[in-house]
Amino acid sequence: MNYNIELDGRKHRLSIQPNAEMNGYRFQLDGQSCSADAQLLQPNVLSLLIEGKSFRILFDPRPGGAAIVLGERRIPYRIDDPRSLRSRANVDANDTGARSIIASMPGRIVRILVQAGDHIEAQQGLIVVEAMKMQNELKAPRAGTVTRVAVEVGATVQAGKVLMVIE
Amino acid sequence: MNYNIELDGRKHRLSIQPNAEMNGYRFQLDGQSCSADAQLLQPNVLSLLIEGKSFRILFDPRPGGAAIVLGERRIPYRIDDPRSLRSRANVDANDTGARSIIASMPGRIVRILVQAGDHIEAQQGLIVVEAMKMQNELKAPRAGTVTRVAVEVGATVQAGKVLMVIE
Amino acid sequence: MNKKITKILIANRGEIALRVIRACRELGIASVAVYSDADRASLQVVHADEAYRLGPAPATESYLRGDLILEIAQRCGADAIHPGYGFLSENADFAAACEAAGIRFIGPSADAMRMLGSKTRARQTADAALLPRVPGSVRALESLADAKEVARQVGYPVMLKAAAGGGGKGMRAVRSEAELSEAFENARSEAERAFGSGDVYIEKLIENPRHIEVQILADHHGHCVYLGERECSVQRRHQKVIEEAPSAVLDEKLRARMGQTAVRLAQAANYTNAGTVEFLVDADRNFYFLEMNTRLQVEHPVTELVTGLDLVHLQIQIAEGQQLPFAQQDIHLRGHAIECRIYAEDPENNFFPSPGKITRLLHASGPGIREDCGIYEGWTVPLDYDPILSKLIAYAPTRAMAIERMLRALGEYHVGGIATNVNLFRRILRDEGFRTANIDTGYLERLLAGTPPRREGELDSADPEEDTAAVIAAGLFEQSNFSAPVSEEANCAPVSAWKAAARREALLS
Amino acid sequence: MNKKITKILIANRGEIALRVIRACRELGIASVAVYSDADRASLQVVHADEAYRLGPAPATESYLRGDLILEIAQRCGADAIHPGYGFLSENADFAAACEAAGIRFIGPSADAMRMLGSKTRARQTADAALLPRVPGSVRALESLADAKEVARQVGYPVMLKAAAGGGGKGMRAVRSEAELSEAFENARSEAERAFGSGDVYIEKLIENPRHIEVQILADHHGHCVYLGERECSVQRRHQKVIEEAPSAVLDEKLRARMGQTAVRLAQAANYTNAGTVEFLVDADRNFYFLEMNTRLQVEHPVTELVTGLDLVHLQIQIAEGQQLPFAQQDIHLRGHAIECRIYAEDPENNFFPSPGKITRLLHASGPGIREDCGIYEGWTVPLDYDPILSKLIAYAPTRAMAIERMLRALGEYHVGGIATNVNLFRRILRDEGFRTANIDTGYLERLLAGTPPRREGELDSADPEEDTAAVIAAGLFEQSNFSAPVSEEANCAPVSAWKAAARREALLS
Repeated sequence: MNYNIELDGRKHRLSIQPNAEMNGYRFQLDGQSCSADAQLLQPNVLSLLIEGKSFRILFDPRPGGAAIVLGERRIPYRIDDPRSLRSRANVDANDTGARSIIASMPGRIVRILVQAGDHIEAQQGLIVVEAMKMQNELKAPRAGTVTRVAVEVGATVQAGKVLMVIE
Repeated sequence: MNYNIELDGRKHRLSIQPNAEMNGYRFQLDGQSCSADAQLLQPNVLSLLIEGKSFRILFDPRPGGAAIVLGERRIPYRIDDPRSLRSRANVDANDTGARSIIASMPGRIVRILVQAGDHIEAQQGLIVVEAMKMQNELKAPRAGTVTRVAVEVGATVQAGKVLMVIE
Repeated sequence: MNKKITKILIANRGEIALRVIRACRELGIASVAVYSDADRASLQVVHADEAYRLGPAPATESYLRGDLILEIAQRCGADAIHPGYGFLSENADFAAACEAAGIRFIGPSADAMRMLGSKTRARQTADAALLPRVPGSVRALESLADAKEVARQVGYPVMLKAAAGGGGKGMRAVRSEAELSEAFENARSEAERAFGSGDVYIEKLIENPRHIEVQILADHHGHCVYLGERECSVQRRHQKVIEEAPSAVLDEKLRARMGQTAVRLAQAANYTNAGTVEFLVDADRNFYFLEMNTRLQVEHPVTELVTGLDLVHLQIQIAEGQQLPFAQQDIHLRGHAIECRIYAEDPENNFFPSPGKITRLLHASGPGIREDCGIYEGWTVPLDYDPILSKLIAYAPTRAMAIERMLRALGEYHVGGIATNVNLFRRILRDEGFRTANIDTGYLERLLAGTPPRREGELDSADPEEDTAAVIAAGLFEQSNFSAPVSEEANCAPVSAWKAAARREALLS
Repeated sequence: MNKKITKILIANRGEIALRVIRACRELGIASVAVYSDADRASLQVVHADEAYRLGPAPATESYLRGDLILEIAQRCGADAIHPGYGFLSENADFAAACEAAGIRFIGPSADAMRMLGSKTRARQTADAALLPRVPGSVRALESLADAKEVARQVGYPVMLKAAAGGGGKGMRAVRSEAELSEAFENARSEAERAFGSGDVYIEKLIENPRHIEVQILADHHGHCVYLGERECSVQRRHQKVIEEAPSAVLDEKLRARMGQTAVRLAQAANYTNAGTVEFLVDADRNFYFLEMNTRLQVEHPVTELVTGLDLVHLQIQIAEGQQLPFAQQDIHLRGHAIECRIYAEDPENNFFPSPGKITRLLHASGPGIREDCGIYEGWTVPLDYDPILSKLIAYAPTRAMAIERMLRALGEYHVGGIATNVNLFRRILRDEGFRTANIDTGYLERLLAGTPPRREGELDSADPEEDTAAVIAAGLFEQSNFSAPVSEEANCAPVSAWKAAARREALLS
């Protein structure tokens, strides 16, 4: 099985072949075969031994998109593989993340700081959502123009709801 | 859905009906309706509220047969229900348990204390199996006659293996 | 008054409810949990002997419904109520209602609470007891004019604070009269929203103070002791993030002086049960009375670890009318303890709350690690309450080793499915400022302002194997037989897919 | 000699390997795990910085292969080896081989080990140091005639013991000469099987002794201290089941006398690093030297909790050549700690070992609870090694409260899929004999002989709701949407069924 994996801003080509020894797999990374001993401990929890180094790696699904957790790093990634569902999900997340302001968790709209037509700067405050007794200001991911405000003050929104669109 | 449940030596008839309130179920136990609020926390981990009393109940599958764990008690049970697989398993376990001496875990046969044809008393030592650096003597569940010895000293056996038959 | 308690209703939720339930079990006392619709599957319900529904998720319809809670307590025959922290824990009227109903409120009397609960009342009490305090108005300000007058007397910079407040809500720093009017209005409306009272008062602003608080215990026989201090200077938006005991800047002499001062305040108010007197300590180690918390604190475990005592056990024994089982000279601090509050919030995304389903939970344990945890794998963190998930507490012979031990524990800890602030703690515990105990209440804001939050996944080690491992893991998790089901919340895969994944999980689990 | 250690290979497995790995991380030392084929998925592999395969599952082909382990240590650049307990931990030849290879063995020198490792050599050393000991032969018995001779001198009842022994293997109580010959042969063959040496010796049998051991620490600068005692009288087949610190029968005076005696023995052998001197204490509180364990003990955590120290940290610092950071008078015991060894064995079925897949693991935590755990949910317990799964340790201000706290923790703890001895601990902790500390090395056997093990699931409470709950739960688990997948081991359901169940699990998880 071959994968194109974009991770940490770099593109890699990974091939995974079944193998009697080596705990079941042989790996080719960017053309070079590398010996790694893989062992799944629980669903989403993987132990990898590479050249004797031990890594505990977790698969971490989140509303914002899945990622792997390695030590202290949470690493989102993309996989181009027709059969992959996760990668497509990540693509969606990224794209929408780039265009729309999304509620990343449920909450109540307490203030709306811009209106349709406004030109906005990157990092400008757009809308204030309250959850868990905290008010949180969503900022513009980049400069642009507000084309649509999809909610009203006082409304309760679910995670993933589009609050505003910027172009 | 109706079940005949034999538990702790007593037979009960339980009917479970879907229900909008009460977290989804209405129960009839031995003809009397009883209010219980059921909530699954994880697979195999159940929270029950009955008349305000709170119970954490676990489903515990084991090679010897499944049981539920309630507080300090591990309670094997039988369910007569055509669709039930678990109950059948328990039945098997019980029956064989009564007739054959089974290896309840993997190990090595270090001594055989009786031979085919011997008459044996209940609790008489039959065979010694070693595992985890411990030697364990299997005793006769009841008096009877050894009709067959299915293993030899030195043999390594898997869990569930019939070691000896008594009648 | 001296009567054994047989059944305690815990009027709270989450980790603190479980904390109290555990104490009840250890003391042979029956425990009763209450829960909102969001908490039916919570650990407090599962671990209590009894559990009763309060109402819908919002706190105003559940955990703040003192009337309902009292009614339940009477119906189930509870002879005491433990309020935990937050919710009704500092509500004098509720305490009074319990007393009136003949149910013991495990905490101070309603009168003591009234004398010390509201900040303005507390300051009057403190003045009467001659406590050193930050200069300012003891009473609520009537108007902007009034505020200006007081600010002039005190001298800028000043601090506006909510009288009924806590957690930094309704607080504003004002450096000149020009800023006063806007700050005054904001503080009032924020206080109104948060506490239902817009009363605010003015205090002199102490630059870069440390927040150091003293734990006291008082029984009904006139004995009152202090159990040393906790340093809680690492704060964000006036919310404590890391607490430790002892404080690195207190010596025996100062500890005794602050302790005796705290005891004096408690005795001036005929205070009973557990309480905490908060002080600001300036660069010259002068200390000023800040306020008193008339309840158990979130951070009480660090005191338990260095004193070897159990504060909840003692709260209950005091409420039973027992005498304190020790005198001041019997209390000795040993070693060092640090607590990290694990929150469902995302430091890399403006500390956004992150309620949701916990898909995987790997605990930290082993030597010197205590976890007071309110969550489990499969639990859905509600959006209706504080984002606290768990408290990790590390104990070691020295502060330096407690820091290393906590870092070790954070490395073992993993919460899957939602964002947490675990990496924030790593950053603090590795910061030279924190490691040298060079901290004050502005420390964390400065740290966060210093370097921008690290981009997700950014390389922090030049370890090539680590990148190789990451890529291979990504591929393996993609592989059918390594895939795992994606949680419902993370609906980034069509049904057919996670059914298939689940079937594969079954093959593995 | 005084050189920092940078990388430690842990020549062990399970909870103790993880214990040492955690200490390494806290000290900034790289950790290297080794593993057999049965342990590839073990926690020691996952938590170490590096991990290398030793060989097949049997210990003789993996964890006892000192040659392989040394080779790996040299290849990966480890400058020290921690042996844990068991396996190679008391193997003087291995310690010598490490020293020869220039790799520090974290423990005593090979010479000290030889002087104290074998029971007969230890007794000679003890005699030279004038330790009180049980009368008996200091040397291995040559023949049955020899044994009879010694037994006559000592006087019946006597105890036969394996010279190389431990854990009760090769031990036999002999009450009259008539029993001697058979016991002698059995003890010899058992010792031969267990330790590769049939040497046995004779000791006077002390009736109903308590097993009380003293923890000592000695550095390379001539400092040696004792860290108080551990009482390990609750034993089954000479295997410790529950350990606690301090002992309920020692006062300060006796503690000091036993401690100083232990230190005297250590110094007589130029002993360094951590060690334990075991004593028998009779009804009149006379104590007799039993043997010395030249390694870290399974039960070391109870000492850590009452002293506030970390023994593994100190072992490593001693091995680095550092001086002990404290003197005898700096060591104070506080509170009480109890340890339960959670084993994969079934007390209700003749203590049968129960290796297999752990289908569900619910941990105990919270105030005063430490868990040193070697397992996780999904781990398959191998049949090749000791059945220890985890150690639960409870700390509290008093022994009585430590007992209640441990019972509370056991109530939270659940290991699904395999049998454990958790209910045995409940039985002991509730027994009046244990609660009054009226225990000796025969206590547990008597308790177990007393009432037959409770039938599985037998009613112990007259709580009608409990039976109702059980029946309803049985029905609900049967219900499709409450069912859960049955583990592969428990192959009591056709494939189609657990696939379906798994799909339902996905809906729930």
